[in-house]
Amino acid sequence: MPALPSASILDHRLQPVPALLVLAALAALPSLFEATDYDFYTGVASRMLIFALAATSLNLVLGFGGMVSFGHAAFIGMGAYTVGILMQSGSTSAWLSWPLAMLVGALCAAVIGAISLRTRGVYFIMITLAFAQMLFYLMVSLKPYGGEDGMSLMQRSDLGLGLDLSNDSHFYYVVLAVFALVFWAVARLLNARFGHVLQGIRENETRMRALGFAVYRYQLVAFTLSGAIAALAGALLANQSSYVSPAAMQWSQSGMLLIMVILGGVGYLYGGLLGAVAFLLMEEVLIGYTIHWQLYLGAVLLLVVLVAPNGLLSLPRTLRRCARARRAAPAQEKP
Amino acid sequence: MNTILILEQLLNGLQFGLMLFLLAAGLTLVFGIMDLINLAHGSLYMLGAYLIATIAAASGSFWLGLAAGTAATAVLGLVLEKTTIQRFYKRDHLSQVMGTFAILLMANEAVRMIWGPQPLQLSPPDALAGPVELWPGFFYSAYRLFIIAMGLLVAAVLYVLITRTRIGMQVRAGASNREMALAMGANVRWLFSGLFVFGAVLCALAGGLLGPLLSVQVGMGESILILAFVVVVIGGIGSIRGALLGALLVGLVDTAGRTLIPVLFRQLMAPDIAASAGPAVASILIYVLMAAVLFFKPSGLFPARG
Amino acid sequence: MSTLLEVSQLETAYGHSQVLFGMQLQIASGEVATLLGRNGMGKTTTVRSVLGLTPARSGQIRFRGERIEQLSPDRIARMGMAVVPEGRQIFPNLSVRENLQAFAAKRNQHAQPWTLERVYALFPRLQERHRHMGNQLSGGEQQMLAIGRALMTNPYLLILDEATEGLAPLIREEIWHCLAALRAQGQTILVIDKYVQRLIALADQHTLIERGQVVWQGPSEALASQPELWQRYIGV
Amino acid sequence: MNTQAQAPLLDVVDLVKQFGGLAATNHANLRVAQGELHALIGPNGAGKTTLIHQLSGALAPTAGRILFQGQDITAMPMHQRVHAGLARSYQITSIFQRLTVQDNLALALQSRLGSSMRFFRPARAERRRYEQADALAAQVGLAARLQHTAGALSHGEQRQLEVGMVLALQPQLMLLDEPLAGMGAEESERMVQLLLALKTTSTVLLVEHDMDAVFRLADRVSVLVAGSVIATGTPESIRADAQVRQAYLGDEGSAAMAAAASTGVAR
Amino acid sequence: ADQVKIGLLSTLSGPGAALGVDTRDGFNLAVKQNNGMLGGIKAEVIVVDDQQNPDAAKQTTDRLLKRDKVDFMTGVVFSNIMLAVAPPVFANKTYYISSNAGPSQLAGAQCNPYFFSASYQNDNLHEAVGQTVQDRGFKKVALLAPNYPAGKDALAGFKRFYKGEVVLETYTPLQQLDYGAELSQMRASGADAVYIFLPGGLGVNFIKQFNGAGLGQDMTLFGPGFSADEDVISAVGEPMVGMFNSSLWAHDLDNAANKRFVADFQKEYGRLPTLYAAQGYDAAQLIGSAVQAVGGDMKDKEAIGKALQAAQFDSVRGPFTFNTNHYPIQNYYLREVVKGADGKVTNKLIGTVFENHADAYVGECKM
Ligand SMILES: Nc1ncnc2c1ncn2[C@@H]1O[C@H](COP(=O)(O)OP(=O)(O)OP(=O)(O)O)[C@@H](O)[C@H]1O
Ligand SMILES: Nc1ncnc2c1ncn2[C@@H]1O[C@H](COP(=O)(O)OP(=O)(O)OP(=O)(O)O)[C@@H](O)[C@H]1O
Ligand SMILES: [Mg+2]
Ligand SMILES: [Mg+2]
Repeated sequence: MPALPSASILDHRLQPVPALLVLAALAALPSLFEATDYDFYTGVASRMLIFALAATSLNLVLGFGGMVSFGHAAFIGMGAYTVGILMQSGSTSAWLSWPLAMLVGALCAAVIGAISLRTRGVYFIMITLAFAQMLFYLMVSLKPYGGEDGMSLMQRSDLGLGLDLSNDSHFYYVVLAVFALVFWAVARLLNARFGHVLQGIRENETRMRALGFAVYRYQLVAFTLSGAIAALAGALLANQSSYVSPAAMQWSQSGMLLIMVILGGVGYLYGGLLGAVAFLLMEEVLIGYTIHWQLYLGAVLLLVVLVAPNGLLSLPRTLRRCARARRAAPAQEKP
Repeated sequence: MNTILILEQLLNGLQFGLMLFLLAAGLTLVFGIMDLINLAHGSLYMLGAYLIATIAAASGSFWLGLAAGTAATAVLGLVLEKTTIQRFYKRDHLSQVMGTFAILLMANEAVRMIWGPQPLQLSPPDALAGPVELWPGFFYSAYRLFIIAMGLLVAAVLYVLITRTRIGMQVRAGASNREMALAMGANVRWLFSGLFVFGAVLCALAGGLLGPLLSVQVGMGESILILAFVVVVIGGIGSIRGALLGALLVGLVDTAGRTLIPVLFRQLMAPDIAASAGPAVASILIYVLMAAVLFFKPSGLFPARG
Repeated sequence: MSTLLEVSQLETAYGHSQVLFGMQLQIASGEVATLLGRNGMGKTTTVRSVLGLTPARSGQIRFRGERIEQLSPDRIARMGMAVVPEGRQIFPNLSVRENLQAFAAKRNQHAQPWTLERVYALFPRLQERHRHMGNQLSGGEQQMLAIGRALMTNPYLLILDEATEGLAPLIREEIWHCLAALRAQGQTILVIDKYVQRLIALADQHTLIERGQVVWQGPSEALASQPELWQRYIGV
Repeated sequence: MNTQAQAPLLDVVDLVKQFGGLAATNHANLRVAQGELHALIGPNGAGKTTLIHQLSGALAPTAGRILFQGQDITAMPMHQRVHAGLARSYQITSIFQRLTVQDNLALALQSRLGSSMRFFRPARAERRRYEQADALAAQVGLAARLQHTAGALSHGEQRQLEVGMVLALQPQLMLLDEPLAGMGAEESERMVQLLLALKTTSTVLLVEHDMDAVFRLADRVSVLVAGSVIATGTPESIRADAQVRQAYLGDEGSAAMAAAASTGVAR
Repeated sequence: ADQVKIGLLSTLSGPGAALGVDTRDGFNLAVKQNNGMLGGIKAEVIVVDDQQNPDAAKQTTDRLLKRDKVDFMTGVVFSNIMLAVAPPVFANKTYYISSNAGPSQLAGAQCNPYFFSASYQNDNLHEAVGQTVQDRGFKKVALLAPNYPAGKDALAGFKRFYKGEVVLETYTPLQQLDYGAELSQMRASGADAVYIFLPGGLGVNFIKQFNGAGLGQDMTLFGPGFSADEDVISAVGEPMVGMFNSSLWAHDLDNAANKRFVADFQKEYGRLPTLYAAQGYDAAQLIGSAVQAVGGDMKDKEAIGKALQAAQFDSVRGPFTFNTNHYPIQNYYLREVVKGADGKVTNKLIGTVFENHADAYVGECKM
C-alpha cells in the first residue's frame, strides 16, 4: 500500500561523468567550427554560454529560492556597463573590470533585493521589474555613456595569461572556463546547508521562519550572489558584442531570460544551461529559415510547456511516468 | 490659461487611466481569480483592435466595427481558452508565463502575416472626431470624453458583477480552491471560460476604443500589458476596486509626470541635461510609484486575499 | 428504505500507490453511517472517490440509483452530495456570508430547508463574524463555516470528514445534537470521526476499514457489544 | 507544584491584539513556569492561536509585553525567538509538502546548528543529523515513512510530522497548537505518551480541545475567553469552575476528568 | 566575382516596420528592374530584421558579415541602430550604403571611408523646415520629437535656420503613442506653428490626436517629409490636408528616373512610394554603379570606394553628388498635403527650399 519512496528533491547532483563529457564536447567546438569553416559560430557559442551563465544565475533565485526576478537583465546590463565605462576611461584589464562588474551587480542586487524581498509572489515579480526599469531609464538618460544609443567598445578586455580575447576562440575558452567554474560553485552551494535552506524557503517560508531560520537574510544573500553572477555574464556579454546599450536591460530581456530558465527546467541544476542553449539555438535556426520565425518559436515553446510542464529536463521523468502508467494499466484490468 | 492646462491634463489622465482599467480589470480577474498569469492578455487587446479596425473599415461604421469586432474577439477568446489556456489553470505560474508568452509570440506573428507590418487605420466616428467646447475657451476631444464615459460605465458594471453576484462569488471560490468549489457543485470549467471570455471582451473594447488614438499595430499589446500589470499590482491582485484606483493613479501620475517633470527640470538644471533627464525621469515615475506603494503595502492598496 | 449510496469493489490509487482495495459501503436513505479506522487507512480517500475528486480506478458507485463513478465532482455535488472536508477548506477570499451563500441551493426538497438564518442560529459565532474573510477565522470557526456551507446546499447525502476536529467540547456537543436532529429529520449522513462512543449513540451502522479494505460492518448494537473490535481497528 | 517561587519562564503582560475593531487578544496575562505543562483552553475563536502567533513572533501585538526568561522579546523576530528557545507547531499543518519526511526533520535539525551560511560542504555529509532525524521520525511514529514525501502522508500522519518538527528544535518552551487535532485515537494516545515523556525535559504551552488529553497532561490550566485569561489553576480547580464549565466544557469535562483519573489509577 | 551579396538589415517588425518594408521594397525594385542584377552581375539580397533593437541588430550584423560575408550593407532606418551596427561593419571593411539613417556622428568626427549616405544627414530635412517656417513669418513655434539621438538632431537642425521664439520643446519616449499630455501643453503654449519629428506610426497618431483635440484650427503643422509621407497620409487621411513638409524627393518630382521609379513601384506594390522607398531604390542604384565601375571585382575595396564617391547613377531626386564626408549635396523641397482633383489626398511639390545643400558637420570630418 505505501507509496514508493521518492528521491529527495533537495539533492542536485553534478553527475560528473556526463558533465565532463559535455565539457569536453564544448571545449572541442571551436576547432570543429574552424575545421568546417563555420568559425562565425564560435561567437554564437560564446553568446550561448554567456546566456547560460545568466540563466543559471536566475535559476539560482528562481528555481531554488522561489524568487521570480523579472529584473535580471538589469544586473546583466550593470555588469556590461561597468566594463564599458571602465574601458571608456581607459582601463581595459579584465582583472579589474570583471570583478568590479560582479561587485556592482552584487551591490545593485543587494539594494534592490533588500527592498523587494519585503514582498512576495507576483508583487515581487513586479517590484523587481520596477527597479530594473529604473536602472534602464537611468542608463538611457546618461548621455556621457551613450544614452539610448549605447556605447561601442573599442576592444575586448585584456586578460593576460597569453590569451587574446579579440580572438573568438580564445574568448570562447575563457567564457567556457568561467561558466564551468561558476556552475560548479552553484552546484556545491545548492547541496550545502545554504542550498537546503534556500530550497526550504521556497517550499514553505513560514515554516522556515518558525524553525528559526532568518529567511530574509538567506534570500538576500542568494539574490545578491545571483546579481553578481548575472553581472559577470553582462561583463562577458559586453566583451562578446563589443557593445553596451540600455536595450540589453529592457524588461523583454528579463522576460527572455525567464523563458530560457522555464524552458530548460526551473529548479534543475542544468535548467539554465539547457534552456539558454535550446532557446538561442532555436532562434538561430529559425531566423535563418523564415522572417516569421517568432511564430514557430512560439509554437515550439507552447508544445514544450504542454508536454513537459516543468521544462525540458522534466521530460524524461514525464516519459517514464507515462510508460509506467501504460505498463500498470493492463494490470488493473483483471478483477 | 494654466488652470485649463491642468484641467485638461486631469481629463487626459482620467481617460488614459480608464483605458488602462479596462485592460487591468480583465487581467486582475483572470489573474486574481483564476490565478492565471496571462501574458497573452495584450494579444487579445491587439486582436480586438485589429478585428474592430478591419470590420470598421469594411463596413464604414465605427460602431458596427466595435460591436462585431468585440463579439469576434469573444469567440476567439473562447476558442483560445478551450483549446489551450484551460490546460494552464492547474499549472504553476511559471508554466503559465511560458505558455502564454508562446501564444503572445504566435499572435504577433500571425497578425503580421495576415494584416502586414503596417499599422491599420481606425478613425473615431465622425460625430466624435472633433473637439467639444466644455466651456468657453476650453476645448477637449469629444472622443476622449466618450472613452471616459465608457470606462466609468464598465467599471460600475464590473464591480457589481464580481462583488455582488453569486457567479462572482463562485468564481472567486474556484480561484482560491478549485477542488473545493467543484465539490460544492460549481461548474468551474464554464465559470472560468466565461470569465476569460469576459476579459477578452474588455480587451477588445479597450483595443477598439484606443485604436483611433493610438495606432493599431503589431506589438501594441506588450507595452500596455506591462502598464496593466503595474496597475493590477498597485491595486492589489484580484481587486476590481484596486484596479480602478491603480489605473487612475497610474494614468494621472504618468500624464502629470510627462508635463510637469520636464518643466520642473528645465527650471532646475542646464537645458541639455534637463532635456535628457526630464523624459527619462518621467518614464520611471510610474515604476517609482509602484515600488513606493509596494514598499509600504507589500500586497497592493486593496489586497483581495487578506 | 431505499439505498442512497452504494459503493462496491472500489479501488483507488494516488499515482502508482494504491490506497483502496475493494472498498464496500452501503447507506440507506435516512440512515447515519460511519467510517472508522486508523490514520492513513483510506477513509478520506473513500470520500474523495465518492465525490469524484480522486476518481476510482475500478469499482462501482451508485448514488440515488445512478452510476456516478465517471461523473465530474461538480455534477455529483449537484446531484445532492455535500461534504465537510478534512482540513476545512474554507474559501479564504470570500467572507463568511459569501462562503455560505455562494453555493446555497435546495437540492433536497425537505420541509425545513437550511437557510442563512438557520445556520446563523446554529452557529451564532458565524453571524458575529459574518463580514470576516474566510482566512480571518479561528480554526474552530472555520470548521463551523464548513459545516454551515455544506448544509446550505441542502444535500441528500451529507458527508462529514472529521468535522469536529478542533472544535471546543461545547461546540462539539452542539454538533452531535445537531446531527441527531438532522437524523430525526431524515437526513442521510456519512460521518468520519474519532469519537467512537458518540458515534455509536448517533449512527445506525458502522464500517471499520484497515488498509483500504472493509474489516467489519454492522449496526451500532453489534459494535457497542464488541469493544475488542475498536481496540483492534481503531486503537481506542 | 510550587512554581510561584521562581521567576516564570514565560510572562505575558497585558497583551492586546486588535484586528480592526476586534480585540482578539484583550489584555491577556499568562505565566508559564519552568518545567510545567501548561494547557491553554477556551472556546473557538477565543484567541488561543492568535496568542500563540504573538508568542512565536508571527504577529506583532498591538500592546503589552512578552517576557521570556526575564527578557523582553515583544519585538524580537521569529527566528531569533527560536534560537532563544521558543518554538511552535501550527494548528493548520505547515510542513514541507514536497520534501521527504526525513528532509523535513533534518531541515528542522539544521536550524539548531547555528548559521547555515555554508556554501561548500555537502549537507548530506552530516550523517549524525540524518540519524537524529530518523530517530525523531520513529519517536513520532513515522519510522516507516522516512523516505516518503510529506504531501503523500495522510492528514493524521502530517499532524505527527508537524509535532516532530517542533521536537527537533528541542526548545525550552514548546508552543503546541492543537497537536492532537486530526489524530486518531491510537495516534493521540502515542502523542500523549510522548508529551508525558517530554514533560521531564521541556516546558510546554499546550492548546488543545481534547479534554481527555488536557486533564491527563496538564500541571496547570488557563482558560482564555474572548481574548482574556479568565482563570488559571490546577486541572481539578478548573474543572470545578462553574464559569469555565458554562463557557467551555459543558458536561464533557467531568467525563474526561473521570477518564483521566481512571487511567491515572490504572498506570 | 559572379555575384554581389548585399545585406539589407532593416526594421521589419514592430512599430517602425512600415519604414523598413518600404526601404526593402524600393531596393528590391531596383534589383528587379535589372533582372536580378546590379552593376551587371547577379545580386543576392539578404533581407533581415533588426527588430528595432540595437542588440539584435548587432548580432544579425555579425551574422551577415562573418557567415554570409556580404559585400555591402544597407537598410537601417533608425539612427541608434546605425550607430550600434557601424563599428563592426567598418572594422570588417565592408561598405555601408545608408538608405536612411544619417546620424551627425558619422557625418562629423566619426566619419568613415566605408560609410556612404544615399539619403541625407539627419538635420537636413529639419533645417529645410526651419528655413520655411522662418520665411513664412511664424513667431512662436512648438517642437516635438522622440527622445533618441535623431530626435535631438532634428530639433537642433530646425533651430539652426529658425530664428523666432521656441515656446515649447518636448521629447517623448520612443515608444510613446498617446500625445494627450503634449497636446495640452501645446495648446497652453500659444504657439502659431508646430513642428514635429515623429517617424512612422508615431506621426500617424500625433496628427490624428492633433486634429481630434482641435489644435489644427489655431496652429499650422509642419514636419519633415517622412512625417507626411504617403504611408502616413493613407493612415490619417483627410485631416492631414494643409500640412507642410520638407523632402529631398517627391513622387511628383519631374525627372525621367523618378517617373519610371514611381510608375514601376506603383505597378509592383500597388501603392505610392515613400521617401524610404526612394532612398532604398537609390541605394541599390548607387551600389549598382560601383559594382559596374569595378567590373564586379569585390576584392578591390579602394576602387569600390572611389566608384561610390563618384555616384554615377541617375538619382530619382535629380542632381546628386557626395560631399567629402560621403554625405550628399542635394536639393531640399517643400511639399504640401493636398486633396487632388480625383479626391485623393497626397503630397504636392510646391517649391525648393535649399539648392545644393550640404550638412553642417562636414567640417569636423577628417577624411
Ligand atoms: N495525495 C496523495 N498522494 C499520495 N498518497 C496519498 C495522498 N493522499 C493520501 N495518500 C495516502 O493514502 C493513504 C490513505 O490516506 P487517507 O487520507 O485516505 O487516510 P485517512 O484514513 O483519511 O487518514 P486520516 O485519519 O489520517 O485522515 C495514506 O497512506 C496516505 O499516505
Ligand atoms: N487576521 C485576522 N483578521 C481579523 N480577525 C481575525 C484574524 N485572525 C483571527 N481573527 C479573529 O480573532 C479571533 C481569535 O482567533 P484565534 O484563531 O486566535 O482563535 P482560537 O482561540 O485559536 O480558536 P480555535 O480554537 O477555533 O482555533 C477569532 O474570532 C477570529 O475570527
Ligand atoms: Mg482522513
Ligand atoms: Mg486556534
